[in-house]
Amino acid sequence: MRASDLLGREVLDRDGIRLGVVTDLRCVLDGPLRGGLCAPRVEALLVSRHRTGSLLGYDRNEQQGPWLLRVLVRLLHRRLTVVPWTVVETSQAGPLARPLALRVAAADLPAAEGRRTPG
Amino acid sequence: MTVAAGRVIDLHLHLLDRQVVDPDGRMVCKVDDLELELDERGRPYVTAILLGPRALGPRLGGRLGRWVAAIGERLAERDRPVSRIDFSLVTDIGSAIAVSRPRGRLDVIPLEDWVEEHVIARIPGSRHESE
Amino acid sequence: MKQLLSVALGVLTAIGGFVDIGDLVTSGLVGSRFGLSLAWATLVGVVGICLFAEMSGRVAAVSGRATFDLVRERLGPRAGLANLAASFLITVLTFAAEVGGIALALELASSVNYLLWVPAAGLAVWLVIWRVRFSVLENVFGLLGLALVVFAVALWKLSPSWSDLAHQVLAPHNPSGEGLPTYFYYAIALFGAAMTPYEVFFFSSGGVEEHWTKRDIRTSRLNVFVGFPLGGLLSLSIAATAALVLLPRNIEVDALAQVGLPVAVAAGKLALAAAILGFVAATFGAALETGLSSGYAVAQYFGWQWGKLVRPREAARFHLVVLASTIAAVATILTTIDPIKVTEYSVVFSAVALPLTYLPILVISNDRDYMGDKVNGRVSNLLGSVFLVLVVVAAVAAIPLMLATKAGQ
Amino acid sequence: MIRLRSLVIAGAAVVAVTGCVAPAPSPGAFEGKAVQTAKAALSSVDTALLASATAVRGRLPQPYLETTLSSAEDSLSSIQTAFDSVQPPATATSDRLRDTLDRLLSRGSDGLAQLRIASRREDHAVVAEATRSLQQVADGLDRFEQEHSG
Repeated sequence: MRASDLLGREVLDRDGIRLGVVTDLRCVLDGPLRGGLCAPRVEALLVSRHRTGSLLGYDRNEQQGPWLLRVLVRLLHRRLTVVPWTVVETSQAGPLARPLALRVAAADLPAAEGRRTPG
Repeated sequence: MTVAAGRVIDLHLHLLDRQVVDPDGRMVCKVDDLELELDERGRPYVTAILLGPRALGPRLGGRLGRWVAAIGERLAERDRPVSRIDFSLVTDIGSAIAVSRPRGRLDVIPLEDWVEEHVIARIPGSRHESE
Repeated sequence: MKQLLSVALGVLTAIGGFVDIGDLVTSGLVGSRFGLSLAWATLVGVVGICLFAEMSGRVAAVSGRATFDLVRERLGPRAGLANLAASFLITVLTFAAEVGGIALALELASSVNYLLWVPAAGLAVWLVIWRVRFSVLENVFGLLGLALVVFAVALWKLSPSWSDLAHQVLAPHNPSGEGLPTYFYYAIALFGAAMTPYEVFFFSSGGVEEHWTKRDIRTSRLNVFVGFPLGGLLSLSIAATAALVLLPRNIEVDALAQVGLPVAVAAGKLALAAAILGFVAATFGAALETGLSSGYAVAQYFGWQWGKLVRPREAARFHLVVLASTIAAVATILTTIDPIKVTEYSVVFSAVALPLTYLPILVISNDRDYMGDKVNGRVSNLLGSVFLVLVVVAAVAAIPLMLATKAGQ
Repeated sequence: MIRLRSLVIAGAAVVAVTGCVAPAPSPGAFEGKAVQTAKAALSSVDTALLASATAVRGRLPQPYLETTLSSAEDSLSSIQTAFDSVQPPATATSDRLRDTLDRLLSRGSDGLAQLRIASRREDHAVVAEATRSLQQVADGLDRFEQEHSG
């Protein structure tokens, strides 16, 4: 599996309601130790309505300037949802379902916090 | 930026498309894609950096992406898998991704070697630094 | 003392390096058609390039990443590749214009047809890129480019009514009886001539190659904030001499020869010789910068080793791109297409492509992951946002205006 | 993104096409085209006159003079070719307009050729004569422009 197989994938909740597309993979460096670093392990999917402009980082960072750009980009990404990997339906092993299905309803997911990503 | 265990990063924002550099400060490649594997509890983790047209092509998408991937396929030696740098070689994730092995010993950029050998090395002065 | 000298050298090369064929032609042309009533566009362009170059220099110093690295990181591989295609084409188009400019300047000195000079000029540019050290080429051509100061001397010798000139600058109006679309078309051309993207590719890549650190930010700022505005004054002097000598005689610039004519009228042969030297140095220096920039852009997008500090063999694909661009630039001019027309299109298309590189730099210079405490301050961000709007408006308006005015006819 | 690239290419193509001369459909448009032509021609003739005068004052080196003159000559000749390729509307006024301007352009071309040849030979008498004749052409073009621009 490649990272690009997950990025851009549509996400549906338990009831088949479209949540958006995967814009990023939030990882923790606590995977198996390989060489000097622990491998990044996917902890959650960041899901937004669009992909456009997500890489600019404004959707995840409340302080980043300038104001004009922040407002424009956040308008595009009003609803950024953090979907923990544990609720992603992976039971049917092998290739992941396309689109990704969740085991929970959209309403039960936490909205992304506005603070900047640790890093 | 040094990396402590337990640090949180966003793969797309902090890892994909970043420059990979070797211990001598030479540029190796971009992180064109990342290889993921599932651990024993079914959670994906990063096992390698993928590079070259066959890694980049699918990310470009569309007809252009297929072209890039197809060209990569043609250029590659037969049965050679997509070029990868194992994640065990990564020593730092910052504004660049540092790896612990020099570029020459990674053997991941055959095109650079080909251009060097067949084009650039034939032009006088290619072995010397500028004056 | 030594440090002072190196700072002075940096500022002087920034002045001399500011002017290229785009500035020469556009300033002369606009001066001869609109007087100084479009000086505001040059001034806005100079403020813009200061802002843009300062941000990308700071990003290069703090993160060690040059412009096109960041373009791909922030726009993703797909939009980044489209950006690369557009930026690369415009850089090569500008490269062609500069090579044509070298040849035209040599024709003025020798009366040998410029087409015969083109292959020689292309070869010389490539050889210098291949063999000569970065700092040498930057300093030599920047300093020789200072010869263009004769335009300021010529302006002074013409002893114009300074209050009248100031009035033209401060109370802009369209004096020529030409349509407003034409007026704004040339405003965008001047803006594009001052804010060419290749200058920023070159500036930031140079910073990375010379291993700038946080400590170099001050020097780089000084070069930008002192050197570029003084370079802009050279542009304005060219426009002013054209406005004083050519405009009253109904001469509209369509050849490089006409740009230098006011210097001869005002100050004679020796001054004209200096002007020609300045033409050659400015266009040669810019040809080096555009040639290198074409390689920088491609290599940085794909992550290849690039640069002049390593042996060419170690940056093989980078040098291959530079070689191919040089051949393409020479071939373009050898089609006998008018180099002045190539120049006019290259500055307008520069304005069209500008947002593509401006936006990622503005974003990164605000990103604490890269910049730590060296992110933009309030003033930078205020100006940066104003220019973001300006740059987008100019880019969007450029093509419709070009069509409506038949490229300014 | 692909769209952007095709836009740039399309833009370049349109520019290349519109740079050519379109047939003038109405007498008014033809007159406008004639005024544009006169203006451009005047620029070439005046450039040559200024260069020649500056050289006479010993302020312009020979190679620069020659280059300036031959580029003025080239640009006048392409201006004339472009104007001659326009199909004039079938009115007596337009025909007269075309004749007047075309005569001026031809005299300008002759004058410029004469000036270039004499300048290269450094034949001062002929230079003076060519300058006088070009000055008349310039006055004629100027008058033409004044009379016909609305």
